[in-house]
Amino acid sequence: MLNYARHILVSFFIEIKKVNKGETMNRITEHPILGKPEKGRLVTFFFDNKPVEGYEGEPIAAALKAEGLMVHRYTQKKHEPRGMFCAIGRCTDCVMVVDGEPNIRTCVTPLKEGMVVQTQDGIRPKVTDEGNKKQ
Amino acid sequence: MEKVITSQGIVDRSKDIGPFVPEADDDRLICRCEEITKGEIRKAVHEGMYTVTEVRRYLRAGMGLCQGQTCGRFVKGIIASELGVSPAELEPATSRSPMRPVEMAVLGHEV
Amino acid sequence: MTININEKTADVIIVGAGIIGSASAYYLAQKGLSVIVLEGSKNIGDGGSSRNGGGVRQSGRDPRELPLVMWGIENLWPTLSEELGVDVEYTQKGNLRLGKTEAHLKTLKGLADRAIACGLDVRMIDGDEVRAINPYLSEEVIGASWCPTDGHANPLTATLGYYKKARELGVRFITGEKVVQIKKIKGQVRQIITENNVYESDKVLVAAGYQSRKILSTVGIDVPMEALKMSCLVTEAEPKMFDQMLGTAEADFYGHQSKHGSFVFGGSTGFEGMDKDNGRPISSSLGASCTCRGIMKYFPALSQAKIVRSWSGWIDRCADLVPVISPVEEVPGLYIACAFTGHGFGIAPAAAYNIAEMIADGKTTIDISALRYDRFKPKL
Amino acid sequence: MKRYDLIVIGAGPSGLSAAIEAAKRGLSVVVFDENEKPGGQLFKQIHKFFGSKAHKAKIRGFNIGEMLLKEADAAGVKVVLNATVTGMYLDKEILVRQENAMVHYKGDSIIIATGAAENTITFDGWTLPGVMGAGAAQTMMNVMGIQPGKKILMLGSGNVGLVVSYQLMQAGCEVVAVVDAAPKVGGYGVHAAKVARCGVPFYLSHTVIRADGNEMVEKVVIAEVDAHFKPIEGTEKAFDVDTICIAVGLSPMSQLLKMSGCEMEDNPKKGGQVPIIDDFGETSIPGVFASGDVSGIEEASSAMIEGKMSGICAAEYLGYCTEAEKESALARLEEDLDNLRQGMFAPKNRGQAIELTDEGIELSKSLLTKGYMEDADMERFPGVTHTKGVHPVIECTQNIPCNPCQDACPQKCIMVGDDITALPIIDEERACIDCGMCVASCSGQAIFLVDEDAGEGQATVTFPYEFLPLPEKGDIGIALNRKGEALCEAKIVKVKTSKAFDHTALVTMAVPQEQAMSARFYRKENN
Repeated sequence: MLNYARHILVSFFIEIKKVNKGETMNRITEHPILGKPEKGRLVTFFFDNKPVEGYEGEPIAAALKAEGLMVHRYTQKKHEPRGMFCAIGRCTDCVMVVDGEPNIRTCVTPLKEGMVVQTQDGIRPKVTDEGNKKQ
Repeated sequence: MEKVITSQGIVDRSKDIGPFVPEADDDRLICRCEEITKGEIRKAVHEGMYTVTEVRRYLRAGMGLCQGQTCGRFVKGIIASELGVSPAELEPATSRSPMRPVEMAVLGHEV
Repeated sequence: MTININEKTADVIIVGAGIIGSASAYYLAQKGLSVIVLEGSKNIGDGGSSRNGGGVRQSGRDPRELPLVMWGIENLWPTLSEELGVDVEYTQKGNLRLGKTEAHLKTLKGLADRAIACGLDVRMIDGDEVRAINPYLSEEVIGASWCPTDGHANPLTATLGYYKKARELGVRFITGEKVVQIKKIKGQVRQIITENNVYESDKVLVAAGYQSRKILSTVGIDVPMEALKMSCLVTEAEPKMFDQMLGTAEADFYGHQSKHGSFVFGGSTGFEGMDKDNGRPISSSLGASCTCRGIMKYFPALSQAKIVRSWSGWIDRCADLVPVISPVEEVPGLYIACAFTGHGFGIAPAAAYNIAEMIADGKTTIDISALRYDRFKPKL
Repeated sequence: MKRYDLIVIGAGPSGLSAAIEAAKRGLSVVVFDENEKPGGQLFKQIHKFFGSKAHKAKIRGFNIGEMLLKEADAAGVKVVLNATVTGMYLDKEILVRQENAMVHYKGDSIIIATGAAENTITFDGWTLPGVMGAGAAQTMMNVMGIQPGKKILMLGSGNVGLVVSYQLMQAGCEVVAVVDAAPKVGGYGVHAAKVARCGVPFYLSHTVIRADGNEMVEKVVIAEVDAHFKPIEGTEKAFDVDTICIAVGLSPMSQLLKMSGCEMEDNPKKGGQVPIIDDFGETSIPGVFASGDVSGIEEASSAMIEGKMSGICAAEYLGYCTEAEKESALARLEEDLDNLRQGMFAPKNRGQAIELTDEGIELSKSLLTKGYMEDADMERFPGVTHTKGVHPVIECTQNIPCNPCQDACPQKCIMVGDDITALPIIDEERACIDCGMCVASCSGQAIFLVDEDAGEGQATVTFPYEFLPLPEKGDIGIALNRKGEALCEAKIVKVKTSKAFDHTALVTMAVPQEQAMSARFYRKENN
């Protein structure tokens, strides 16, 4: 229903310098048992209009968490922040607006290049700045 | 006092379960999806909602996006405690398809 | 009010705690009668009362039941939330009964003409006017019947609201108490025998949905009806789109957007009546998908809405698709309210109000004699 | 309609084991799993498993997953991932979401092995971002490769809470405390001990009162509870944390079984709503089986055996093997399962207060209430001896079903015997050759090689080490006791790694002689 959000944002930010340069705030670069993680291609996506990097195919939530982004949504009634809780797609607390569609379970939805991920407010994208207001 | 639920599973909804007494943690959220509190659930029991299904229908607890997968146990426990029965004596909510939310376009696309 | 919970007698005993039984109990209690409601299942409102699309509509109904539902929409529904102290989410924003073919429009016009003759404000409108009322409807819709005084409500809270209020007035609801027999004593209805107990009353109302038939047969009364499994589905909460109740000429889907934001839609596969079950109303593997396809033809914009739940339930389909609401003079003390045929929710408050009058006063506000139990005649 | 002899729902340990057994007997088998990766919980479990050879003991969970997948592949099992079974209907029909379509399948038999979901508890602030299931944390670090947080409080001292606490530290996170409302550690003492020796304090008879924070967890407040689990006023303690992990048990994910009309029961001993099944997993619907956690919460090891049983029964149900073949296969499996269900943590002993081992030795109270053993407790256990030269010291003091140490020792110094829950005994007559295989093979990391007199007033202690970076020979650091407290200076004299050790490094440190039986871990810097 809100699918045009993606196109607006992709064209708007495609030239803008990336803010994070793939820094690995919470990524485990080497693990004593698992070794070095195998990851897909590093791609850029948009979180609340800011370009962020993550690995293609990893859950959206993982890419956000890697950047220290914890709040996925605010609830409808009490406007309380929520984040990842079960991490297996069951509890639906980590839902966000992805490419214009609300209620997408980010812990089980693979990241794709250019995805537009927005903090969800109730059942709509949270209005954060210009990009959202354009809707 | 005679139990609210008899051994045959008969429940007289007029049996005295005592008054609703507010508790300190009544404001605590139980159903994360629909944002239903413990107090709301306890109050519903005193208004006659004696089963998980009735509380669900009355308050929407467990009827949100996750369909009660997280709060189901709590809701059952709270009702049981208000009724003075063991949670095992209450039936959990019915399981419904689809097990995970499915877009209409996908559900309608059978191959 | 103090209630003697060991008491097994009452002025009236009602079999079935659906919306008809619960609401009848409420109106009877208002008249000062003592009432016991016996419910076979563990939950209040477990049959069609909790398994319907929530329509509160007049359009599309048979003239025999139309006066009753019109009276209810005029007199009961608007203040029901206030009266019960529970939000029944009543919304009176009209009903669109949609058509996609000329044949559909002909069917709709036939229904509309009948209703107009009964004094209902309903008219045929064209596709453009349909989309002026509901801009989300697809171009496939070429016309509709439009009844602005129809609407919808929440069947779950309405049923439980009546239950709650009746309980407050002292009505005793007993769940898990399955009635197996009604027994006459000296020619008069007296004993209501359950699997575990015997209750006594001179007046018994059987309002047990499709299960009424079996219970009525214990006193030699038959209502020609059958259990028919129907299915519904519910979406996640969506931003507010429209307020109307919707139906179609083809009956391929019906439903509305609830106050919560979720859409509640019912539909059919064409196999209704042939579906198997396992003793419970288990959904068919085909139902939800078919309903989704039906909905998307009318509402392409809903294609990404996520379905979170589907369910099935049995309706009590009557031979002539109209309910039986009637005293049974040949079995003194017996009253029947069943066979609502899947459209019992909207009519329930009015039906129950008149049922209470029928039992308590022997006369009703609305003439319901066309709904008598002995109306069924063979076609030749 | 697409039809298989057997449809398995869930590609975890139980489902895969079932599929393998059935496919080996000639059934056409498909396995559906909603996850992107198969293996269920196995792929989150990076610790070595307990049990005996038959239970794939001393192999890490995710490696068992790989093994099962290879076996399944070789047996001709079709594993379909990203496939969510959305409903189960009459006639053993299921509807599966695959990509953007719904596919109908029928099975002549169906095995439901959907596993379990985490329980949680509520407290003020429990919905804040940063509060999560311990399993969620495990998924993040071991599957997604992301730290769940930097400073973490673990609520729950069962095996999940203990294992995940250890894994959090392996992932580079700090665990500030393990908290449990129960008065005793719920999980294996060896799991607790390896967490405690890293310096993590245990707060038994404590619970979380609230989580504070604006947008996410910033602080957690715990308090002691009385015998009725009510918090005692004035006992509150606060910790600055960004994450609270909840490990308070699991519930069977049995919704599909209920939906399909299987008879269900609410059985608190099995973790909640479970189907009523016979000894081999068959439900009230003939040809429909349930195995693994969905039929009652246990361990991955028992789930694998249950899966095998169901797979064999499905094969016999469809005429792919004779009843006699089934009976003999089941008899062997029943023995394996029975072995696992022994010892003080057996399902039948849940909730019982056990004070003595099967051998009649008094359990360490300190282990049960603080997570580590006092020095004085050690001497009464048969794994602790003071032989001259290098010798194993086995700090395994509870009857748990596990025996890899017995097979690991080429010198046969270590004996468990036929009863795999018996405490290991050291045979002092046999000379230890300091090979370290016992240390690496102990899933509980409870075996140390100690030379109480290595000369010049020094003793050496070899301990298992599964963290990065590894200490290097010549490093000077601090020796820690079982509680994780600094004891004395320690010099690293040897660091051994080997493929046979499977990522467990054997680190040998030299400490003053008098600390030989106290020094059990090492820290590079002095905090």
